[in-house]
Amino acid sequence: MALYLLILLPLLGAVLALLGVAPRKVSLLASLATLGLGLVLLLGYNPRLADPLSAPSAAQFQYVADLPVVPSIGLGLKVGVDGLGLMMVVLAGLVSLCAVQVAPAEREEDGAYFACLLFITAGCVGAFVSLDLFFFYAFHELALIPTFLLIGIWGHGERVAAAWKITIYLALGSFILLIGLLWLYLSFPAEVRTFDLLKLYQFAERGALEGAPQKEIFLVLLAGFGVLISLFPFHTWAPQGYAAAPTPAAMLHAGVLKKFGLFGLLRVAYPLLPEGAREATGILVVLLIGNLLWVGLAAIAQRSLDSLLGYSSVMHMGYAFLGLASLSPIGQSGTALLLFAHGLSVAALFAIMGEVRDRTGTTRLDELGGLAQRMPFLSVCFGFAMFASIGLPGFANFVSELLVFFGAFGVDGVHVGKRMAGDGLWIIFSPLQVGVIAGLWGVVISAVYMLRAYRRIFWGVLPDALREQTDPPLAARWPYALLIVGLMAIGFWPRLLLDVIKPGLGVQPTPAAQAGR
Amino acid sequence: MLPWLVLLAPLVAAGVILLVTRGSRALSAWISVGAVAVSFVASVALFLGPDLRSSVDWLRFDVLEGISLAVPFGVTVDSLSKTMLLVVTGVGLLVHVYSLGYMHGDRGEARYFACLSLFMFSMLGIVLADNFVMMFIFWELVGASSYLLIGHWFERPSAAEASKKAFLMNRIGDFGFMFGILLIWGMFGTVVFADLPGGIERLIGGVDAMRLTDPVQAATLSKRLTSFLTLAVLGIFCGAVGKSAQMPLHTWLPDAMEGPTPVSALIHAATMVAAGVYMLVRVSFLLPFAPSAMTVIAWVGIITAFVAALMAVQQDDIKRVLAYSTLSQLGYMVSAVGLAASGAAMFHLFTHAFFKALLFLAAGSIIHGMHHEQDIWQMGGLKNKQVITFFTFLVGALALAGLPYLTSGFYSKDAILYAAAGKSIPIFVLGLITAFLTAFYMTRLFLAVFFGKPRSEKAKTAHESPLVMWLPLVILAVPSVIFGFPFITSAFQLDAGHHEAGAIPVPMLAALAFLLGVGNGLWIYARREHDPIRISLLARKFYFDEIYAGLVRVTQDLAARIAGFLDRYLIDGLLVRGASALTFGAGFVLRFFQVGSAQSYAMVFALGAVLLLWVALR
Amino acid sequence: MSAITLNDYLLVSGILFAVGLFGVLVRRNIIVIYMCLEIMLNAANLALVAFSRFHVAPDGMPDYHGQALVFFIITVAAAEVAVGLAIIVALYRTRQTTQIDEINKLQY
Amino acid sequence: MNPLYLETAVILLGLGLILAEAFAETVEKRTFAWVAIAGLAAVLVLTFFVDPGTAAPGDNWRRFYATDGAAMFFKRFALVTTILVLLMALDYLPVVQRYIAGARPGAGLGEFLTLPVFTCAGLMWMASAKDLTMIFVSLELVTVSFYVLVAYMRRNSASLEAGVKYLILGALSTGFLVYGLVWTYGLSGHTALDQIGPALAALPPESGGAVFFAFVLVLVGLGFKIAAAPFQLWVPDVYQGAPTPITAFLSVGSKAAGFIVLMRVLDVFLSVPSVVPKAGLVLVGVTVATLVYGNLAALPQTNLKRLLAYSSIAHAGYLLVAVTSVLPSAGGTPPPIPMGATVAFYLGGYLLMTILAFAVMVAAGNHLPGDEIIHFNGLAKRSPALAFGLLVGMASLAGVPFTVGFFGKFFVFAGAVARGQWLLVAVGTVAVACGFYYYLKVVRAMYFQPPVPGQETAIPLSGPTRAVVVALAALILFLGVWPQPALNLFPGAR
Repeated sequence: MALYLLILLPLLGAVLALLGVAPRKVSLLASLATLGLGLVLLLGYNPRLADPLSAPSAAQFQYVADLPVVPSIGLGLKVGVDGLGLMMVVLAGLVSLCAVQVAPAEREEDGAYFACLLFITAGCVGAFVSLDLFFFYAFHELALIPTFLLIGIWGHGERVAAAWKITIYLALGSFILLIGLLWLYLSFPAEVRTFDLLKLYQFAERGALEGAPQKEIFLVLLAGFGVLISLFPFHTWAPQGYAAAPTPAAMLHAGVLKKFGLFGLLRVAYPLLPEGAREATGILVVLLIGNLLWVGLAAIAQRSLDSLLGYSSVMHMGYAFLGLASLSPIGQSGTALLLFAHGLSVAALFAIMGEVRDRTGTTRLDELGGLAQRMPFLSVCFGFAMFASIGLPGFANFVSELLVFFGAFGVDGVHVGKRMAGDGLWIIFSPLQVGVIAGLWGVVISAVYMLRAYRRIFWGVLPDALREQTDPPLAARWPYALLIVGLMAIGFWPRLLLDVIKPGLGVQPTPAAQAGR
Repeated sequence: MLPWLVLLAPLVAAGVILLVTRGSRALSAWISVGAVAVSFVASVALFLGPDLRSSVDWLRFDVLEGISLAVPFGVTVDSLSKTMLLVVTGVGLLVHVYSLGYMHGDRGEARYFACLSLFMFSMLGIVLADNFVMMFIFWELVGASSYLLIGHWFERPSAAEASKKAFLMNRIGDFGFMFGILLIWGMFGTVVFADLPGGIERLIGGVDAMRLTDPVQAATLSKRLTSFLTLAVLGIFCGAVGKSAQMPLHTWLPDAMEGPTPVSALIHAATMVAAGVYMLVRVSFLLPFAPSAMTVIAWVGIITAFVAALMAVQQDDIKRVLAYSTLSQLGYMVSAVGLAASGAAMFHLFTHAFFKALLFLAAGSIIHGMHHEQDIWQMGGLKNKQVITFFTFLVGALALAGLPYLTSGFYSKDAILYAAAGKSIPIFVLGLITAFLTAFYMTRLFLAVFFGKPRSEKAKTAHESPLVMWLPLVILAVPSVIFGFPFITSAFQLDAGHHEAGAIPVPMLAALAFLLGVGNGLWIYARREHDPIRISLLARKFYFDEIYAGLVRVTQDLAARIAGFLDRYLIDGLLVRGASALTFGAGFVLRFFQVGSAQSYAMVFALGAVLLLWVALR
Repeated sequence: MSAITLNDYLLVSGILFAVGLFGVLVRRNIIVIYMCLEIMLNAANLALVAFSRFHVAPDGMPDYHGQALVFFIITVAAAEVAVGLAIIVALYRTRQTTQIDEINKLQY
Repeated sequence: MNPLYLETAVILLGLGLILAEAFAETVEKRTFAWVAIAGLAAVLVLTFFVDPGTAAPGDNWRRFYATDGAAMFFKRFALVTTILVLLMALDYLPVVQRYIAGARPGAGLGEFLTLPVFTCAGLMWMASAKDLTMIFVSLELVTVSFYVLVAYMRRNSASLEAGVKYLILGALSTGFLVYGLVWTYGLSGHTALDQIGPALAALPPESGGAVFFAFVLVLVGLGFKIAAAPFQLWVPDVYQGAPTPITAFLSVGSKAAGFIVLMRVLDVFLSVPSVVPKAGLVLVGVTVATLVYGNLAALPQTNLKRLLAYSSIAHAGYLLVAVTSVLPSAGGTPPPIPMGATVAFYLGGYLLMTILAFAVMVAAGNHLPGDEIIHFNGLAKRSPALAFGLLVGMASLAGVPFTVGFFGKFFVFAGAVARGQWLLVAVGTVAVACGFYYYLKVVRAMYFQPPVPGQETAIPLSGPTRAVVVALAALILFLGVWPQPALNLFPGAR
């Protein structure tokens, strides 16, 4: 039942905000309550009950509750979370809280604005806790119209064009996804057909999907989810949309909503269609290298911070896909952690970008400069977020990328003597390993564009036009700090999350600490 | 718990400064100094104590099928790290103290000390790391703190660019490093240093066992093992190339002199850049299995040493001369590792840390006295105005140039030359020429700075630095002299042993090189007001910067532009917008059915019916 | 001369239907078009009667279901004509025309 | 109670009203509407108490009158639609008044409010029709009353033009339909659908062509009713010209009736094995054409009424997708929700959202210069309630989750995927994406754009209108979360 409450909290906040009851305060409270409840549930979650080797069951998914909706086809609002889901809920609460806070002051009384934000949050939370294919999908789509409104009404620059593009593109992607999910559902024999994920896991483990066109279903799901995650070459909605979106919307969308696709791949596509996933690895690797290198290079070519961050967030999805494609628990754990890490870091970056845009009126790199002299706080925060984004150790992103690299590199084993790639003396790397190498170079690329942006915006000579800029007031600084603290906490001690999410990914829980090995 | 104290004290200091005391410059500075003092004392205690290891599970994945991953967060204290700890905390402490004076009154003093503490934490992490991943973590953190410190005066475009360049060059090196780590892990399933020798033995044992049953396969496997290891070692070496500024990734180090001088002394001379060498020494047990990689390492090192020395000859900025000399000395060390003389490399690292820190701090003192003038041809006659600095700089310069038998630099360089002489004559010859050049450019520098007439207003009004600044110089002068002596080397368990050099009289030749260098320097530069020789190829550093700028332009920037263009006009324009325009256009065309005339509707109606009937009755 | 078969009726009915359809498609006057539509309905009536006549029940009588339908069709056609002509008259009052090609204000 | 009484009651209600209207000149015309609404509501209540009963040997009426669940569902559907249309018509009266210029205020309005009752009776009969004669007569009752209603505003040339177009094309389609019915009768010798099926199946194979000929003619006639391509060209023009409540009625009632007849007829023809493959081909072709035309041609549309007309075609396309899922296919499985239930559910949702959209149009229309989309600019500021209502309606039409429209599409495409109709799925995907564009265009106008200068005043709302808008929006959202109550209304849906 707690999970229903979790979904209802932001919805309730949204309704209250819509009715005009102190919109920002209500929204802050609702987000805080979501975050708080999420954390409480996370603390109460016991990963040791889960058996990583058997199909996920109610032991792994806790707080399970069910509410039949269309019983005849096995459709119901079934909820339940494992560590991964809880992590995502906490992420949604955290980013939502910060997003509401950084909303500009002139929106203070705009109930619809905050309601839209909370609808996105509610949709995300709902998707993350759903154990029903239908509602899993439906909750994600709840965010579609609010996003359209947020960008179209309160956006920047070419807001209307961007609103169209992001909405139509995502609607198309979602529909492809829906087709994929339906296909998956219908591939189960009629007598075990259900939307209940827990049951599907068990049926799939018993071989219910043998003979199903796994690869085709997987590819349809990949295309659908891929559009939502901005998989190359379906990514062009992202930079434009994020550049035009109001800051909080960009934070929520890039930070949380976009993660839905990856979450879905982890939750649905990979566990249910392992054979399909294996056969599709080659295609996926090609596309993700596009994310890493092509989009990375395109990010270098950007001349304004908003689109640069947009491209950057697209590029980092390449790592997430690499981890997924590895099919290894290590790599997929990396991806799972990256959901959290990237969510926080990109939210922080967009928040700061928005603050800079609101204060200076521009995001063009050549019009900015030397802001660190006038905005020390923002520049430090941006520095932290930038370091996180380019995968510096000490931040959660690094751990995620590290796991992704290890997972993807080791899966095909260069184990001499065990399995050796290629003939002769030359070393031949598997596609995944080539992906890892691209990813490693992507780390360099991301440093190139982020450092350049930092150099152009915060360092160097302060233009006369920007002499009067100031930092945000003390009371408005906590969102930035909160996001960065979150990143560093996980960066320093990744087991805070990893220990909880691992069982869901087929890994044994970490044994009790061993000192003095 | 002591190693953890060593490691974490500076981190705590950095955190406290950032979060609490950043408003108070003095307090921040003292917190930072206090932290490094704690680390130093604890290091001394560790040095006197036994070897130990301690670790906790940081990441651990026990996978049933496939390779498991375990990354402990651990520290290892052995003779190697003990020595390095003392160097790092010792020099670090002195530099911190020195900074109290040098950075006094700087607007960003608190930030400076926070970053310096962060650097100490990172550097100590590298020293103590017991596995590859942890080393990589601190490796990167060192790069980041170096980035922040080089960019301390971020409002200067040159500093901002230099810090960016340093970080990116390091990142390129780290690309190879991580790749090497992945390969090592892929081969042995572990990243812990202590477990690797066992892993190698297992593999080789396996191959050997196979020789009896399937010799052909065993031979292939053996060769394959070598090529994998070679690739891995080269990858790891890439990291060292970046961090230790070896060719061809050396160009960041001279630019890094944009940072405050104490930073140059600590990071870009004594410790961080030596981390590459330290790391190579740490993993030197891998090297014998990858002989061709060793050759590469030796040659890269010695070429760097030689080319950097050449470039140093024509530099006018006092810090840049020292920076190139650092490059050159690092080249020696790297080369030594490649020559299987990692003991000698470590020895030279050890001595170099002190005399190079001394030189930089002295240079800082000069710059401080010269009101931040760094051009040596604007100086002159400083020997009377900055007496302490003069003498201590002299000690440092002699140690660097390798005054035979009296300075530490001579002994350690000698050890490397011995190793070279025993392994490869071309490397040995290059090493000797480098030694000659070193003596030559240091003489040039020394004469231009301290002798002759003051050549500018600033030089005329130069003054000695305060106590906190000259005291570290004096303290550092002592080890610069004595740390090559046998009683010290044995105390630190350094390998000063003279490798088998055949019939070559190494010390004689080295002394000769020193004398020739100094003599030539005196001959050319005594009582000169300007530089009598101008070799623009050397002054412009072999045009490396220009070539790289061009290279980046034609590769990365061009590729970026193409990708950006195609992304915008091909993927987004043609495919996405094109599809949407096509759909929209189709809708627009379809509207022409809707001409408004009922009769045409009826026509379509009838034709539709006929079409369906045709399908039906076909 | 052989007897008239069902096919002959159907042929005539088909021709009538085609004539009606053709008229609807080419004539310009709405009244004429309306008459053509009635021809189509009557084509159906003819066919119905023919079918009805040739579906002989066991007692030798035709199948009256079809013939009943004919009456319904005639009735409905009458109703349609009543309403239709009223509309056409109203149209003529506002537009002063009964030419179909002039009635195209609503388009696209 | 015998279900036959339901239609009788409605017809009697209509007759009574029209007579009363003719003689009681002093009574306010709105009263008739309220009486009609009350009467229809009463009948709606009665539908829950009728006893369909079981076939007894003497029940000749059962030969042409179905009393199954689908029939009852569509009867209620017709009643609800008519009630809502009448409510809407009340708001629309001023406009009608303007264009009929009666001798005194209120003159000539009575029929506008009472004719829909006859239409409703026709729709209800259609729901039960399972005899060719019955199908024809009830269908014509609906059509002929629509002729009058569409052309009702006799001083408005658009209304008249729409009326003429509807008249000609309607009659044309009737011609095809009748001809098809005649052939069906001729081939089988029966007029009752129950008997036609076995009779057709017993025909020798060489007469397959003739059966198919009949099938296509019937399909053409019904295609007109449901607005399937290529028989849909009348839709935009007629919808635009007709009085708005009648447009809504056409769009919902006429289409629903068309679909129930189509389903009953298809049931018969698909029981003939030789017809199935080609019938599939024809159906899929018509479906694709309908989806493509409805969605693509809607993209450049600037008039909201026409937009809803194209949308009506588009939804006919989705409904046809559901209908095709009745076709057996190789390797496919039956749809999870049976075809009839899917269509019924979809139509139910379509009823709610379309009526909602038209209701908002009518309510706002009195204060807007016209029904172009730009006239709705800034509606969010002038009347948040109406704007939100239209937002919900548009979201549901577009198929956003947690609206009933999404569940409809979900069931529809579940059927298509189950049957492996990949062409339809692919075209449907494009169609849905297009739909998002043109429906959200309305949202964009309401929310993104400022009001037209001079049109900034708030829009007053009458109580009934507000109630209708709120109730419809709430229902759309409620059924979007929990569709089971609606599915329960259709017994075949399990």
